[in-house]
Amino acid sequence: DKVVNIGYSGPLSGGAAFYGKDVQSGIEMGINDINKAGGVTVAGEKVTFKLVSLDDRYLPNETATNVKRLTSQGIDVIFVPHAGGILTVQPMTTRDPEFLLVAYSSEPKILEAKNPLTFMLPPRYDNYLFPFVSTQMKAFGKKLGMVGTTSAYGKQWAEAVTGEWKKQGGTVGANNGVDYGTTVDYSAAVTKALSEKPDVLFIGGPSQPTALVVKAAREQGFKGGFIVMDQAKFEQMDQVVPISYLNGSVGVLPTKEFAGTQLFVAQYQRLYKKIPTSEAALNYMGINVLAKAMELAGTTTDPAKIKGSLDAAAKALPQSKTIFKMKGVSPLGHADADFIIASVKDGKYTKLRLDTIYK
Amino acid sequence: MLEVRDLSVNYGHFTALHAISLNVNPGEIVVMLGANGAGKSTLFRTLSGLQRASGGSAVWNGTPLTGGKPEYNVEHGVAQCPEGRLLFPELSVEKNLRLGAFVHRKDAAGTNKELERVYTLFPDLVQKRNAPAGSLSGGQQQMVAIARSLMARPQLLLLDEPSLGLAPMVVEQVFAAIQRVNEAGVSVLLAEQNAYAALDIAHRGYVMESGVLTLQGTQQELMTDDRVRSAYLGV
Amino acid sequence: MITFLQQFLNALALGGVYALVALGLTLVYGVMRVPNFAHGGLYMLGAYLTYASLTELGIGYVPSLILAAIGVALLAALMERVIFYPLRNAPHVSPMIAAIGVLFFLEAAVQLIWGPDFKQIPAPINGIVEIGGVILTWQRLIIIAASVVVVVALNYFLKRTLTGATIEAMSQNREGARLVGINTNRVGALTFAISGLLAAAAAALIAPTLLVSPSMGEVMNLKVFAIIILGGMGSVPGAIVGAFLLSFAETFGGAYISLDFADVIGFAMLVLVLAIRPQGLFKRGT
Amino acid sequence: MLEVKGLGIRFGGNHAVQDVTASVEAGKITAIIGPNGAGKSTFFNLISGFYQPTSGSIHFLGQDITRLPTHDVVARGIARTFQTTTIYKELTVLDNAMIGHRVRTRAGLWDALLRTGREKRDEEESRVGGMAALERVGLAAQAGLPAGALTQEGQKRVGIAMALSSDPKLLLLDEPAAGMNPEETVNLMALIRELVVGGLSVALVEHKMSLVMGLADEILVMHHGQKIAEGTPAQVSRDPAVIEAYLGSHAHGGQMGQGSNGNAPASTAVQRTKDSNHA
Amino acid sequence: MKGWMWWVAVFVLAALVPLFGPSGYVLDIGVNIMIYAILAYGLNVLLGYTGQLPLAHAGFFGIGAYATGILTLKMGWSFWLAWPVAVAISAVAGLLLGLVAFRTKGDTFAIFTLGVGVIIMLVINKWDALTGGNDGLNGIMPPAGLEALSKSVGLKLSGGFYYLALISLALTVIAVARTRGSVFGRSLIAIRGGDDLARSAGIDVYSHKLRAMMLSTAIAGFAGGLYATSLGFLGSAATGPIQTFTILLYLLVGGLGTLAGPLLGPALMYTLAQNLKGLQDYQYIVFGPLLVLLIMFAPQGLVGLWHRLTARRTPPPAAPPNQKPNQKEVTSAGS
Ligand SMILES: Nc1ncnc2c1ncn2[C@@H]1O[C@H](COP(=O)(O)OP(=O)(O)OP(=O)(O)O)[C@@H](O)[C@H]1O
Ligand SMILES: Nc1ncnc2c1ncn2[C@@H]1O[C@H](COP(=O)(O)OP(=O)(O)OP(=O)(O)O)[C@@H](O)[C@H]1O
Ligand SMILES: [Mg+2]
Ligand SMILES: [Mg+2]
Repeated sequence: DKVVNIGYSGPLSGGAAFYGKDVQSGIEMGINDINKAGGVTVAGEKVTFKLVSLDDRYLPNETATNVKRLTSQGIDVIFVPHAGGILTVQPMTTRDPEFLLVAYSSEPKILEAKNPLTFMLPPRYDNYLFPFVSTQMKAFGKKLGMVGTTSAYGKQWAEAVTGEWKKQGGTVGANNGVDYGTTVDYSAAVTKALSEKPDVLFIGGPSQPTALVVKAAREQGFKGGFIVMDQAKFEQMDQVVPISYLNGSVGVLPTKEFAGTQLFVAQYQRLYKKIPTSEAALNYMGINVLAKAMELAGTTTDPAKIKGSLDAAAKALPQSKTIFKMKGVSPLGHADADFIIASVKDGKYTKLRLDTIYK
Repeated sequence: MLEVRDLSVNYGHFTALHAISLNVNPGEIVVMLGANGAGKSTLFRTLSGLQRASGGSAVWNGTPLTGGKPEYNVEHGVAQCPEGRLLFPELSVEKNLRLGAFVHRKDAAGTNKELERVYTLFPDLVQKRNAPAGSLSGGQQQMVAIARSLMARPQLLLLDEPSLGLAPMVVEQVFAAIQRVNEAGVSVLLAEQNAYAALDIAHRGYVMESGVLTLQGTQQELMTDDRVRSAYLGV
Repeated sequence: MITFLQQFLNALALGGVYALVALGLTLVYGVMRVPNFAHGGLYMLGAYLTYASLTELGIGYVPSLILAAIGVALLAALMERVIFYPLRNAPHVSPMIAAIGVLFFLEAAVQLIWGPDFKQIPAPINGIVEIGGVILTWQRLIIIAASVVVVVALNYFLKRTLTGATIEAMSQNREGARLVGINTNRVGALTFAISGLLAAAAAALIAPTLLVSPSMGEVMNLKVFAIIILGGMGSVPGAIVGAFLLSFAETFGGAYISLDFADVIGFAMLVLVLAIRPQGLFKRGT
Repeated sequence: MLEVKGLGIRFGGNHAVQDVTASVEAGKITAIIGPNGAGKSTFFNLISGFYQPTSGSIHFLGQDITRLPTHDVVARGIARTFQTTTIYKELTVLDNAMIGHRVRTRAGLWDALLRTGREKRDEEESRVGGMAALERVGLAAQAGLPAGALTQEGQKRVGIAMALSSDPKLLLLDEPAAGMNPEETVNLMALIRELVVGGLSVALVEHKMSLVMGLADEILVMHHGQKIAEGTPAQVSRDPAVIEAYLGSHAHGGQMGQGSNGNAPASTAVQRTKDSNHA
Repeated sequence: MKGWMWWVAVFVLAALVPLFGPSGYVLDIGVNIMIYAILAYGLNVLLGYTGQLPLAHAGFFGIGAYATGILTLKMGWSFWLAWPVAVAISAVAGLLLGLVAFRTKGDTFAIFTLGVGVIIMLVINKWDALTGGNDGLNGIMPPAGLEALSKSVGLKLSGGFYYLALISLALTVIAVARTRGSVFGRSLIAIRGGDDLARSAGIDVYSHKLRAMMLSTAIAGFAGGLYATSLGFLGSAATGPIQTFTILLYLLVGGLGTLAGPLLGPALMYTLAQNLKGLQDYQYIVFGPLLVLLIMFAPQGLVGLWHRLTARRTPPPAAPPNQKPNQKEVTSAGS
């Protein structure tokens, strides 16, 4: 039997460790499931997997060093869960030695680089814009306040949601984005945003700080709705604030509310003692698609061939491994997964129907 | 009484004191003469506990002084006015002095009385009582250092070159004060470059050279000794 | 106007947070001159111990706070004993880097024990106070009050008690302090214990308003160092003024200039103040 | 060569030096005496540019140096030592002296990086200047030792060498004999005399009357920040104001200047037979 | 062996490394160590020699790196032109900081510069239009001709970067060694011993500090340019206080104020950190205490440790001549 190493470079210590660990847990759980089932058969050989993780503390230069270290150990597939690291190592994928970069970040620049050996997992966020905006504008009114995070991703989101809100005929207040990573107290930003009397607030960054923004807003008497950026997860936010605070929010449907995920959720909770987020879920699917692609490509070491089989693998993914429905992988390497949004009403998550899907 | 037996002190490889023995009897003023670098300060620092001995013993009325714990020594009545003063530069003069009486912290009245005494001894300090000690002139700081050691109301007073940097008149006052303190029953061990003034008030004395005691005698004997006269009295 | 008042209260509450954390640091850095970058780590540990006492021991908020404070105080005293005391004569940067080593360790240990995820400590008193449209939560009121009480107490302790004087004396001249009979070992450990106690108490008070995570101390570290320098080293009132200055600069700078640059504004103010008054706002007194 | 007019400085409410007008003459030794806290060190600090005066002016060799930074003052030819010995204990004796010569060299960062001719010349010149200074204070043989390994007296000499290697015209010495025994004090006096013979002017602050009376050509007496007297040793030691403020019973100068006073018990008074030798 | 022969030996050995065909990872580690070493040399000029603790060091590293990145990416300059200009920009920025910062002393200076360091990082982070903000700058090219040159001698690009870094490091060591051994450098050492003493010795403290600051920040910018081109991506995180403290830690472990320390520290600590990564969650549990132990038991750094160990083998130095022990018996005076 052959053991194939899968590389991972992400933040495992420092401020972003919780995120790096979430991603890692998904890959790890996927690998364990595959191995328990006896592995996959590649070119007539039984293949099992092993995850080799290296900490990069969210620093791109560390990611680069880690990637070189991993490739020098003969590893051909590497997961990286942050845009800076991904963009740094993308040019390295086609240099000697080649490797397949599994990118977990919805940063559009990753696709714009047109890198032939990138496999990008998360759905593009622009899909969310139209339904979020139209739902909230209908329910609460035409004035939007902005308190998103100031990460690169957060800023793009803010820009996009501003554009969409205006397109649908609303007005947008000043941007009061703050860095969710370093801010001690959100009251000031919230006060400023609320001084414009908005009907809806755009918020979002890591889940827990996002919840604190909700808290600050509700405590200052805000009665309107929230548009919650996809980075924040309802299932984590409701651990921090009473779910009643979230009433009137739209965001990504919690993973556990998806149909057919009960098995995954239960298993994950048993292993990691916490609720799985889409971080864990998407990476779980990612590793499974990858294993399938190796099977189909008949190689574990040729990144280009594996990449070529991703689309077929995604389509052939068994129901048991599917958490979000996968329609395939685009030629640029973007996973085309189904996504479902939800609104919160009376402390319950309600699936929202989507009319249009942007690609 | 202070009994020093075969006391040795090393700084790394360098031996600063070579097994010296001396004693200070109750009520005595004993002066320690010696050139620069002879080891006087080393002896004083060892007796006050700032410096650890590498051999021998020093006992004050049954209390061993060589444990390297100055706080213990001062509790047992041995106070030092050290070379380099070791003041608290950013605390006020008065706080410096009050801290000098730290071992009598339960006795506020006694401390206040002592404070009055040292202020009459060094009237210059009165108007500086609220100034940070570090802002004082060199001589004024020396006064604070002496006064602070008196505040501990010691039975054995170790004075390492107390006259350093003091104006002649103040030197006189200081020596007169040492004598008064001594008359009240305090034993004094005194290192001085100002051999005349020191011998003037001392009962006995020693001469130290390169870490060994080379000479000892009563005040009269030292005053008339040719070696002392040429080396320390400048005759 | 209401917005202005609301921002004013926000700044006040944030200043209280900063002040509480800064005070422990003033003691060890301002008074003892140990640049204890592990202070943020102690603060973080205080939050976790409070969290653990609440959730794992199931005891009430106040007992948890006390337990955490004692635990961190002991740890801080131990730290002084085994690390900072032996380094007392080393150049300034040595204890600083050692402290960073301790911070690394504390963060890693906490992450190992409690995981990297955010934790939440429920507020002991929920609810808000509303005065003429301006809103303040009870927890923030408690923080403001506590910071005032702690400042007054600490200042009294340092300036009016003998133990306070011994701490200052020791920081200025260790040998001199020993000569007058002060047991510097005990005072050093005591000082660190007090700073640890303050850090943990601050964390327990503040944690309900924010999130507990292993890296929560890092954000605080730089700010509180800036604060105590701003206020003038070793000055307790200086520290509190510095804390409120920073919070007001951040809050109002954020509100009226740019939120994005709020942090820049805070540090820019620090740099500006030091450029004009290199000794800080409050010169160290006696 | 040095003229001070109406010089004053205050620290908060404290007038440490107040309206002092005085001069130091070339080729002479001028001593400044006065009680502790009289403002003597502060006076030196003002001259050497360490403190900025709040009033008055300082002229050196006819030029106004009142507000010059210290290094410019040194460059013009005034060097100083401190009341407490301050030297670079971890550096060699020679390095200490060479540091003092810096003010006479121009080589900067570029010269260092490019190893220019000027760098080489200046380095050589520093070495020569430093050694020359060490020779003058009698430390040439110890040039290679760490300065901290020397005795207190040796370290005092290093301090003087450091000042000398800047080629000063006027040397300010703040209590050079503090902590020295009589033998060493006599050696120091000889050294100072030699320096003056070599063309240097010296101003010094000292409490040891034997040194002051035996050495000084001129004495300036300060009290409460003000000049209260000046003149030759003989004049000054007879001045009642000086006697009252400073000298006390030592109006005639003690053997080593600091014998005990008349309050001492009679039993020891007989020892002061040599008290008036130098007066 | 004489001092400089050690250095030649070290550099010759280091130059041989790529010839053994190591993996890109090994070369990358080498390049990273050398970049950190250059940074540490820059810090050493101010901290080790001049005795001033500048906590904005990574900020100047960032200024050099971003200047290189912006000039090559946005203005289309050649790296070979952009790099020296970036060094000059860092030096000028250092001068500007120094003009104000050197009004303060000691701890206040350190915190003042810390504040400036934070500001530099935040400005880089927020100035989207110029620096790409949080996105960073991506796609900085390798120096023109480096790849071709490497290929021509049978090396990969990583080998080329390795030699570029090695040459840069050698230049840095030479510059710092020359500075240390110069008239100017001795004046810096004098300032380290205390402002007042240096002033009284006639040294223009302020101007010397300014020039030391410029050298220090120029070296930081030099390292920054190298970093920008070898990594190809720039993010603001590498320009903040944490990076400064990392360099400080390397320097301290290597040995403050020594010539070998700034190289030894990064070499040891970076390699150590890489190896500890295998410990996963336990890496900092080990690294933290290790750091504390190093500081405590090798307070003078690795260089100091080396001196202590070698000193132990040589006999203790004889007492200075004026301190001969004198074993005469105590005699009585006046007899
Ligand atoms: N901490 C130390 N480390 C190494 N050597 C020291 C130390 N302290 C003193 N010495 C050396 O020990 C010897 C004795 O020094 P000590 O200070 O005791 O002399 P002293 O008689 O007090 O001289 P002085 O009259 O100058 O005060 C000197 O040679 C000195 O250089
Ligand atoms: N930096 C300062 N801040 C505040 N006060 C000062 C400062 N420097 C000196 N003083 C005060 O000025 C006065 C004169 O001090 P100075 O040091 O000049 O005295 P001095 O004549 O040299 O005395 P001594 O003979 O004791 O050295 C003193 O009262 C002192 O407290
Ligand atoms: Mg001595
Ligand atoms: Mg003086």
